[in-house]
Formats: sequence, C-alpha cells, structure tokens
Amino acid sequence: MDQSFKIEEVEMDGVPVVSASGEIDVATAPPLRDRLQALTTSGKSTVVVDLLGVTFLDSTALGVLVGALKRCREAEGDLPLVIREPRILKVFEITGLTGVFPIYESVREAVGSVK
Amino acid sequence: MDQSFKIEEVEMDGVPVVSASGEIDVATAPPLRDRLQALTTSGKSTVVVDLLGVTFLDSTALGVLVGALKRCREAEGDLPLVIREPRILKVFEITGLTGVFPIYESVREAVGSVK
Amino acid sequence: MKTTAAPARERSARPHKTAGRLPRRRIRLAGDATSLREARLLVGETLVNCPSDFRDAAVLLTGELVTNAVVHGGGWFLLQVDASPGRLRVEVTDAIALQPRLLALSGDREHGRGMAIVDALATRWGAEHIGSRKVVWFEICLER
Amino acid sequence: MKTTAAPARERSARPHKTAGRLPRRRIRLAGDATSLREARLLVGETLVNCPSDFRDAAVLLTGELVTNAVVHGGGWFLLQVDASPGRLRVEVTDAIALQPRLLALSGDREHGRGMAIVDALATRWGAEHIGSRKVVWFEICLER
Ligand SMILES: Nc1ncnc2c1ncn2[C@@H]1O[C@H](COP(=O)(O)OP(=O)(O)O)[C@@H](O)[C@H]1O
Ligand SMILES: Nc1ncnc2c1ncn2[C@@H]1O[C@H](COP(=O)(O)OP(=O)(O)O)[C@@H](O)[C@H]1O
Repeated sequence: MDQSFKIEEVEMDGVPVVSASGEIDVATAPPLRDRLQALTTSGKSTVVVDLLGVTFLDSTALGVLVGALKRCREAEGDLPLVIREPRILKVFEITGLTGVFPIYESVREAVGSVK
Repeated sequence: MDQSFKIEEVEMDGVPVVSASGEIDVATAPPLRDRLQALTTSGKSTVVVDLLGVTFLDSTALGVLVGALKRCREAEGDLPLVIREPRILKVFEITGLTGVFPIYESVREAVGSVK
Repeated sequence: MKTTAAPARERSARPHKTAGRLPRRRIRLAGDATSLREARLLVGETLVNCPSDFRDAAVLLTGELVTNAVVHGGGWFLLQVDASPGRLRVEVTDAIALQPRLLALSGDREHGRGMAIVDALATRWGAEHIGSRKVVWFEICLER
Repeated sequence: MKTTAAPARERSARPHKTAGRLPRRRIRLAGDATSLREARLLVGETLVNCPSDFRDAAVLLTGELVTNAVVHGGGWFLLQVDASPGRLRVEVTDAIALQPRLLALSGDREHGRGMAIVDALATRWGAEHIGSRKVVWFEICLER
C-alpha cells in the first residue's frame, strides 16, 4: 500500500467515522473500499467519511464513495462526507456529486445529521 | 435522389440481377436497400448485385449489402456480388467482407454460381 | 437534416500542378447533409495530380467523416483540407460532444465500418474536443 | 500489471523560475502501474510556480489519463509534458487501440468519471491513433 495514504476508524455517538488522509487514487482506493464494505456488511447502514486529511482524490476515489453510498442507501442508511478543502470539493462539483452526497464541513456536524 | 446513382434490374436464367452504377453513399443507398428488400420480400432468396458500374462506395453501401446478404441467407439464398475494379474491392478487403460475400468478376459467372 | 442553405466555400489558394506531389492548399466547406458529395469532389480535385490510390483513400475517408458528422454529429459540418507536399490532413468539425468510436469489424452488423475504414487507411487519425465542438481528423502521407 | 523495471526519466530542460508563468519544459516518463504517483509529482513540480488551481487541475487530469493507460491501456504508458508560457500539454501514450470514451455523468455508476473530469477542466483534449499506439492528451491554458 502506498505510504501516502492512511485510514483510521472511530465511533462517535454510535456512528462509525472513517477518516482517510493522504492521496486516494487507483493504487490506494482498495483498502478504503474494503473498509467501507466491511462496515456495511457488519450492519452499519450509515458511515461518516471524513476526507479532511485528504490532499488528493480522483475519479477512482469518487467511484469507491459512490459504491459505498449505494450500499448504505440500500440498507436505508447514508454516507455523509466531511470536506472543507475547495480543491477536493471541486472534483465532486464537476462530476455532479455535490447533489448526490450529503456534505458537511466538520465531523461533528456530519455525525449530528445522523438521526 | 442523387443524379450520380442508378439502379437497373434484369433477370438472367431466372436469377434477379440488380445493377448499380455511380456513387453509393448515405444519400444514394436507400433506394438500393429498398430494391433489395423488395426482392427478398417477393420471395427471391438469391439476388446477384452487379457493382461493375459503381465508381464510389463507402461504409454505408457495405451496410446495405450486409443487411441484404443476411436476409438472403435467412431465406437459404445468397447475395453474390460482381466487382472488378480493385478500388471497389479494396473497401471490401479492409473491412473483412471479401470473406463474407461470394465475389465474381462477371455477371455471367455470378449467375452461373446459383444452383 | 437537410437545409436549403447553400454551402459556403472558401479557397485560400489555387493548387500547384506538380505531378505526384501534394499541392499546398487549404479548403473550407461549411455544409449540411446535401454537401457530402461536394466534400468528396473538393478533396478529389485537390489531389488531382496525386497517385490514384492515395487520392481514392483520401476521398473515401473524407466521405466517412462527413457522413458521420451528418448522421451522428447533428447534420452540420465544417470541412478543412490542408494539403502540403507529401501529406494531406482533413478535419471535419461538428457540434456534438459525443465521440466517434472505432467498432470491431463484423460480417454481420449493418453499420459501424466507417471508422474502421479510417483506421485502416489513415496514417494517423484522432478526435479533439474543444468545448462542445468536436473535430475528427485524419492524415495520410504519400510515402507509406 | 506491475513490472519491476524502474521507470525511465528524461528531462531535456530545467524549469525557469518565473512566478505565475509556465516554464518551457519537456518531460518524458515511461512507466507502469507503480508510476502513477510519480507522474502526478512530475507535473506538479513542473508547475510549482503557477497558480494553484491551474496546477491542481493539471495534476488531476494527468492522473486520470495515466490511470486509464494503466487500467484500460495495458499497464504501460509514456507520459510527455510540454509546458510553454501560458499553456500546458500532457500526452499519455499506451499500446491499446481502443479509445477513451466520454461517458455521461451519473450519480449511480461507480466508474466512468475520469474522462468527464478531463472534459470539464481541459481547454481541449483528444485522442490520436497511430498504428496500434494511441495518444490521449489534454491542454490547459493559463488564461481561461
Ligand atoms: N461525428 C460523430 N459524432 C458522434 N458520434 C460519432 C461520430 N462519428 C462516429 N460516431 C460514433 O461512432 C460509431 C462508429 O462510427 P462508424 O464506424 O462510422 O459507423 P456508423 O456510422 O456506420 O455507425 C457510430 O455508430 C457513432 O456512435
Ligand atoms: N487509455 C484507454 N484505453 C482504452 N480505453 C480507455 C482508455 N481510457 C478510457 N477508456 C475507456 O473509456 C471509458 C471511460 O473512461 P473514464 O471516464 O476514465 O472512466 P473509467 O476509467 O472509470 O471507466 C473507460 O471505461 C474505458 O472503456
């Protein structure tokens, strides 16, 4: 796995929060996909994905997040994202995904949005 | 219809022979398609298509001939072509169609091939 | 798909008569479905002193690109022909963002042979996207 | 898809340090799946004195083309970066005849956003076929 990418997982108010940091691309995305898939499989229908530490993200990363979102929604949950960096947000904007994901500026807000 | 294109139809030894002359392209191909389709519909399973007078032919023309060939073969007939001009033959060669159509150098040979 | 507007023609130079050599010439034709034959004639005329297999290929490939612009590209096209010694470049611009696709050859399918013909006979070819316009082009070199 | 061979690097010029201006520079990187990050770094480094949104776009788009060369293009690629004042051109060559396709955006599909990102951010982009090789390229201009 690429040294430039890291995943951490905590639980806040009973909601799993996956924090990714570094660069997400075709080389580093697989562990993120596996982690999110494992959470849905283990019965977590809503997962907050914290992208505050992400310095780069491409179409492969978007694909992994869209896949996870689909699985969460099928389980009647959701996949709120935490993004602040305009550069990262822009990639979601040009691909029309700001209208698809709930996006928050802090982990606290994202966790708070989960009823 | 384009002035540069003409279709004639005769019968030789009971085999219909459609002779096209001039340029066959997307503008002029429809009457050729209609004529060939009408012959199959009226029960002629084999039609000789004489392209000796054709000065230009493109991928649209190939599509019309492939469509007619399919209909003839479904009716257990065939669609022998008559081509002599290397320039015209070349278009069939580069699209792999010399292995698909029976191709003859004269109308007589093409008609003779029909049992 | 047909419009009654006459195609606009501009020619910026007359061809040089040097047998077997490509004349340096640039032609533009803004056309619609009715201009397909005119497009082929323009290219054939430009290459009148070139070897006939070269000229035939250029005319055939021009027709394929123009047909696609008319059938898939919205009916309107701009043809640009740049002939220089030894090389011909033909560009066909249309207003549809979709790209030409090189389909696999089949003895069965009724369509999908145009770009395969371009790929087989062109020295190089490509497609270029500039905003919502698109240019599909090919080049053939005299010495192959 | 990975090979143990180290990517070959050639640099024909050092970048000029003129803030906000693109340095004239040509870089080639022959790489494989493991060189994706290196390709992005090379482009980012080339544009170190450029406005960050321009640099970010160039790095992102380079990554998209290289990813495609690695995923769809057979794993091997050649990256060429031509930076000249005001303009960056990035070319990624691979050895597969199939073309990149610009897919329609969807909130549902897990793949198919790479070329849409290129189409959205590039000033122009295209694909070119030369025999069985293929070059996918984009250009971004500083003044947009
Ligand atoms: N100018 C164009 N604009 C949009 N799509 C095109 C264009 N040219 C070609 N295409 C696409 O590429 C495909 C293949 O083109 P071609 O090989 O010429 O076959 P055909 O036009 O007979 O389908 C077309 O079916 C179409 O989907
Ligand atoms: N270098 C390439 N070689 C062959 N096909 C390609 C190449 N790049 C892209 N494609 C085709 O174009 C499609 C769209 O590419 P893209 O938008 O980057 O999405 P993705 O790679 O996620 O599928 C790909 O699915 C593939 O079929």
